Amino acid sequence: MIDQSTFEQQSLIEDAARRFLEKNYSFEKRREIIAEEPGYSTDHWREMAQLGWMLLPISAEFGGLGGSTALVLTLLKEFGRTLYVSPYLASAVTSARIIEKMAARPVGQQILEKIGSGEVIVSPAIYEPQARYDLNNVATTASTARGAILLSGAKTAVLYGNAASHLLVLAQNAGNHESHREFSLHLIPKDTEGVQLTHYRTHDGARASDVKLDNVESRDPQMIWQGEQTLTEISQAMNLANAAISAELVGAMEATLELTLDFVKTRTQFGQKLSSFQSLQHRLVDMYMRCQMAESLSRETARAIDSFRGAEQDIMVSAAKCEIARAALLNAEEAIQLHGAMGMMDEMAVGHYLKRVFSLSLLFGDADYHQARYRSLRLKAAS
Amino acid sequence: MIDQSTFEQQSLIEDAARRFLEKNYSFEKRREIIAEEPGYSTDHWREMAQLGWMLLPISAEFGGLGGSTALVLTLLKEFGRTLYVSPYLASAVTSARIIEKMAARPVGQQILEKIGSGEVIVSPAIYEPQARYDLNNVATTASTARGAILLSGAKTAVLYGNAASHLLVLAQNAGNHESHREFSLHLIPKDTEGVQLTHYRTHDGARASDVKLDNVESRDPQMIWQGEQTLTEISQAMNLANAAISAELVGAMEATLELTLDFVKTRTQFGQKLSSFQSLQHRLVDMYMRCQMAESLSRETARAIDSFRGAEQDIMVSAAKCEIARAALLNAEEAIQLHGAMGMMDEMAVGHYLKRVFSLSLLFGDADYHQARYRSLRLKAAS
Amino acid sequence: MLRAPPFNSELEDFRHTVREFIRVNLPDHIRQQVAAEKMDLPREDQVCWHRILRDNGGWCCPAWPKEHGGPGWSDEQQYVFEQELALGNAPRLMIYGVGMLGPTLFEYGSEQQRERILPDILNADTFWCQGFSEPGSGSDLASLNCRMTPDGDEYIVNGSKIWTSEAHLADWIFGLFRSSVEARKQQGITFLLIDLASPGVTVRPLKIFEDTHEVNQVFFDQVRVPKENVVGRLGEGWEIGKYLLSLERFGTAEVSRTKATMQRLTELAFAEIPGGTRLIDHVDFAERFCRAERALHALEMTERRILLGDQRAESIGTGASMLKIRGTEIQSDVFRLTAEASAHFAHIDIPRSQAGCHSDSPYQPGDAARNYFNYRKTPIYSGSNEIQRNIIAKLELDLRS
Amino acid sequence: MLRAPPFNSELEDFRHTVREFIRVNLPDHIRQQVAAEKMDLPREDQVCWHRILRDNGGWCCPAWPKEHGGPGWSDEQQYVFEQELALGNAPRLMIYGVGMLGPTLFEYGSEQQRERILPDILNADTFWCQGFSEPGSGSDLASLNCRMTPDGDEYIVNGSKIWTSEAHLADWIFGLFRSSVEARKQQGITFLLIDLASPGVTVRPLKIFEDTHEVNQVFFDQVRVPKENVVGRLGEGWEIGKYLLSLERFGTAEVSRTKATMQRLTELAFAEIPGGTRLIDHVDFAERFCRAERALHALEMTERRILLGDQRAESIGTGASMLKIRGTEIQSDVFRLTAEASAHFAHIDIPRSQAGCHSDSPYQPGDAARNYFNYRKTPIYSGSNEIQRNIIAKLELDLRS
Repeated sequence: MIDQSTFEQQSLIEDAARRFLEKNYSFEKRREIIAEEPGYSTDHWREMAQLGWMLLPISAEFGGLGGSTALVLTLLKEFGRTLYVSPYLASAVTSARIIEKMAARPVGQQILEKIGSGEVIVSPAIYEPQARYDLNNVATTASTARGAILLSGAKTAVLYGNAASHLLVLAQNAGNHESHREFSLHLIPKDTEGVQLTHYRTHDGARASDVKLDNVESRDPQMIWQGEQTLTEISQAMNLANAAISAELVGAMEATLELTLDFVKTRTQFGQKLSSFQSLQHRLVDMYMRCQMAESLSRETARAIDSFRGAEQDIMVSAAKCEIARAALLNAEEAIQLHGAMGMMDEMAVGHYLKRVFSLSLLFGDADYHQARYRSLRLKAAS
Repeated sequence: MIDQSTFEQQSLIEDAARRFLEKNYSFEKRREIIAEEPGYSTDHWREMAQLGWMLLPISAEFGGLGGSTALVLTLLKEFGRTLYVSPYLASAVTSARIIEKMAARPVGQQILEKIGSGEVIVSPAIYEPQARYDLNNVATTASTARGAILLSGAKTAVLYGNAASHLLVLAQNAGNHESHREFSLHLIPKDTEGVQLTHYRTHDGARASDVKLDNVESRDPQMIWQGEQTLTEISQAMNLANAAISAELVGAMEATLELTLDFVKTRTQFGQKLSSFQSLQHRLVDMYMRCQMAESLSRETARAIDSFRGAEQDIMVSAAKCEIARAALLNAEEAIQLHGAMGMMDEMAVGHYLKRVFSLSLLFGDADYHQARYRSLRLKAAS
Repeated sequence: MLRAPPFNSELEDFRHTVREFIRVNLPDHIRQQVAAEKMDLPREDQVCWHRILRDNGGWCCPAWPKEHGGPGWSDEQQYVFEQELALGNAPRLMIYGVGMLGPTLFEYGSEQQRERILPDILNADTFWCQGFSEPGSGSDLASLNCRMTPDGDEYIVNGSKIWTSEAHLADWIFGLFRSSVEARKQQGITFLLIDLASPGVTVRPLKIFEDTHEVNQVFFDQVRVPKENVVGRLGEGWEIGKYLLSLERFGTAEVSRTKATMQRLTELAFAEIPGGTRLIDHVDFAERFCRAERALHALEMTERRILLGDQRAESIGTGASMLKIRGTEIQSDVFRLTAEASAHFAHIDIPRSQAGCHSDSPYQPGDAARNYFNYRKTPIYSGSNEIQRNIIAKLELDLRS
Repeated sequence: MLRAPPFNSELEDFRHTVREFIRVNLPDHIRQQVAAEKMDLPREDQVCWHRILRDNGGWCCPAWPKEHGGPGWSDEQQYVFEQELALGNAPRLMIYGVGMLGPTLFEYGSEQQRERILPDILNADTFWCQGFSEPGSGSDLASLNCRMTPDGDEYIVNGSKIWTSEAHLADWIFGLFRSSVEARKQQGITFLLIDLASPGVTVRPLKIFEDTHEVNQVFFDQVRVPKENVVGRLGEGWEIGKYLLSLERFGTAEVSRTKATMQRLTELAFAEIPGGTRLIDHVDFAERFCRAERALHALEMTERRILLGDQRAESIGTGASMLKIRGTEIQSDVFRLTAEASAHFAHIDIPRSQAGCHSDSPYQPGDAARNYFNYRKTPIYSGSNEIQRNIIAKLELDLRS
């Protein structure tokens, strides 16, 4: 089923990531890092770049390592296990893949190199406040004036906008008809005039920003793509992002189960170890089985992304995201409940897993969104 | 909340029904009755008529007892507890209420009297095979020819069609436009030419029939209603029917819980009573709580039917039916699982509760149907 | 919409009076905090609202008889009153002094204790908190270990209490302490009142993973307490504690509070989104919304049956446990739904005023998710839902282990 | 649609060969019974299909080595073969003789036993059934009580076995019997083979609440069994039984059978209904359908990881328990869904041929509900799902009681 070299590569990445995180990212260390700006460790960032991790998702054609999706997900799963937060998902995974999909032009290739070296951080500015998770709902307009393209509109949930050097802005051409809409994608340096960001901390200790664009100039090489395929290509790139999130969720589920097992095996109530109560045992078994099923679906997303395009990829990614997001949330809630009052304490990791899992479950489409997307794709498939 | 006289009346009905069923309807006796045609006891039927139970749902204006809906549901709940099957729901509850809603004409009043005395059994022939639970989907046509109205079409799930003397047939006027459809309701003696019935046993031991109508004459007094309000009035009558079903389901849930509690308290495994296993205890508690919540919703349907018309009645009935149907099915499944292999034995009542609960849950709209109906009504209500 | 049945016209008039009173008299800055589901109101806001109610015929203590300054209401009136508080976004009543210690003193206190303590509760001059749980004995109260040793006219108390809500705001603590180690575990427990200003008392805040300050650990180091501060008899604490927990568990169903939360979610769900789609028009959300609505209605009607029921009502004892379980389960579901409803806005860990381009959106940044996290506590506290299931299994279903 | 990944081309060629063979050689009247989810096939139909497979290189015994007449397939080939049987609506393999006793004899049997017994299984000349459970010891096998007492060259067996599938069709029974009462409960158990034609054996059918005849109680009254019929050592039965149950539990996940059921439901869901609405266009049904599809895919991929996994695969021991639990839970869900899908038709307790006006409908009267009821058994049998959860808790999660 899985060839030996893939398996070995995965083990290597897994070991390397685990060593790195054990050394650098204890629960205490994490608290320190997220308490301060910019909400991630720039030291780690440099070290990760040196380890080549940012090159991993980028294909060899663009100077990357061209790692299989399974390898990328292996890394993300380890991040999930330790609640690791950084601009990695935004820049090295999501933006890099979007640009790769559209990098017919030199500007794309140049920026990919810099993303791969960790030199720049590019954050996708795709979603808009009125749109929920609908990629088709783009109110940001691109209009031509004075020989330049001017972008105006609002974007939300721009991950680590505080740390980004560039934004990847999706816009709709002004004056489009409903029947024929054209979209374009722009690489905008953050300090361009008319770009206004509001940064905030997110509940999981990461950072994000809201963006307002007020007649922001996108001069020729900055528009890295325009055409009918824009939304399709972005949607495929978001499949990788959602697969990555699902892998992080699976990692978080594993870790949540482990720490809950440790807790119930040491905690005593009514003169017995909590672990000896049968009703709690059965709930832990259900948590365990949800982990296993989630792991299976997560592995399938890797295969779908590397083997398919279009509907067959979309449906597998949405299947995994909606099932895993629900399972991860349920497991985190159960974990807190099994901890009892201790589960509400800030010093215990379990509550922070709930927060992280909640954030990840919403990112780039929540369970409801992917459930509806799955259903709609399913209806279109032949019976 | 509940006035004293209502409470006392309910107690009287409950006691009377319980005595009647204990005497006449042991599990063994039930098996004998449903094994033979006509699939219910005609002796019971006469006795029930003498007790006045068939007059209970009919309003005083039409010679009935005009019992409150709460009283009717009290009786049905007792039926549910013992898996009692008979044409009562079809004739005395559903058909009587439909006719009452439309009984501007003498024929309606005459037949109501006979339903109330138990002399005739009228079964509603409303649903059609292609329609699922959609009351609006009526392919049976009424066309005028040779001075009579001719009915043609097919009906399904006609309860106790084998025992019925009359069918209450819903038809759509031939040649209706989509924009303006007219419906009519006909009281057809079963032996009318062109009426063809196929009887069958249902999984819960009751009987039902499929009906084919081939140019069946409905002469003047037989058409008991025609007009725009037909579907609305039938829908209101079906609310009572669904409330009755919900009450039966609650009765079945109570009985299922009781027999499961009895079982786990006597059965030993691994040297311990089953009832001592904590994980089973907690599942039984969940069954108990579902019973309680179902009881509360069921009582609310009685209030809704007596106090409201239209959407406010519809939404409460659909809320109760979908929640109670799901809960009853889940409880019955859990009950079998807690019985272990014994739960699969024909001699144990628990499996028969599953069958009855399943049938009732589908009758006049399953949980999905009522869930969708609730949602659609909810969307129309002001926020 | 599913609507609960009206009461008789007298009670509905009463409801109207209460509703109007809240509308007119509840200060806006307090209403807003409650509408944001804030549980840790500052003491001054709690006192302010308490005294407004007190001055209106003792409404601050709805279950108290007239002789002690309460309004002397019927069960139905109290029920309607608490509903209207919740639906009107008024703060919870002061649970520890008003809801728990008061009734305990009516039942078990001495005349002298009642005279000394009740007026200060009525006037909100004294703030109380409750000391039951201890480190290592969460839901297993019988194993508690915080010791009171007689010494002349006093007891000397040593040990600590944990998960003590509002101890940082309180003047006094009531609680269960171990007065004897020889007796059966449940028998050596005594109900005692301790002045938190006594030398040797330390209150240390416990940080919960939402940043609110709600609970504390209270340490007792050679704290001297006069013997007159024992309520009931020595060793009667277990019985008093059970009585008291039964009072607390009704509050914990939080039915009306959840109705208020659901009402806010309803407004959000039906709000027009300029350029977007109403939340309620997403069928997957709509179905989960409808499901919560139905579950909440079933719960509310069950609560009425139990609290105000006819003569057929189920035993009130385990009814409290059922309301606690289902109430907190549904409450958690509604908070999760509300958090998910906010989509991107849910992530944001800052108040709306500081948010970026969202000023015209009906969604609340921040609070929805914060409340979802914070309300994970209700299925745990006040006797975890697992303990409540054990209680129902044993007392209602007669299942023995 | 979610599709499982293909194997390498060699295996996919093999799959194609199997599929073609089944399509061409499976008799229609057998295919139809299986497609209706009938589990209690008549013996003659089972024998018929078994011999067709036997004559094709011993396919009837896919896990058997070539020396004993099997095809000598790899794990992957066996997996693909069983999948294709299910998807092609072919009967289940003969679980007791082929799937259980065969492997037991390879592992524990004597040379003489193998020579005497295996050929008759291969040729379907002898039908076997399994005697584990007893009245009063359902999932608690260690407490079994059916006694074998030595008497010269024989044992005398007394007692009874219950829930014995296919005993009414079988010639022989293998099972666990108590050979000693002094030893630890698990140690006094022996694996024994008994000819059902022996004097003193009575097979009584047990009627389950669906009218199929599948299980029996088998009574032993002074039944004499030659000592050579002991498999393994005396008192080694517990170990053999555990080995045997581990074989059985893989089959019980029924993943491919459920896929076949789901495939039939899919056809129903997408079928055009003249004058009506396709089932799949009802969003509430569609969502439940999609959910089942996703759960089944997760299960299938988990099964592959466990049965055919890479070196990282989880321990196969508790994997079997997990597959049993989730497999039967999902199977039950799919059968419930299929029954509900049929709406009015679900009620009807007669075959389609006798139904009234439904001849042009894609819905099946009768069977859907009957299967839903009948398949409530899978979460119970072969070690109830509660027992399986205990196993995972203990062995996988190291939770002790």
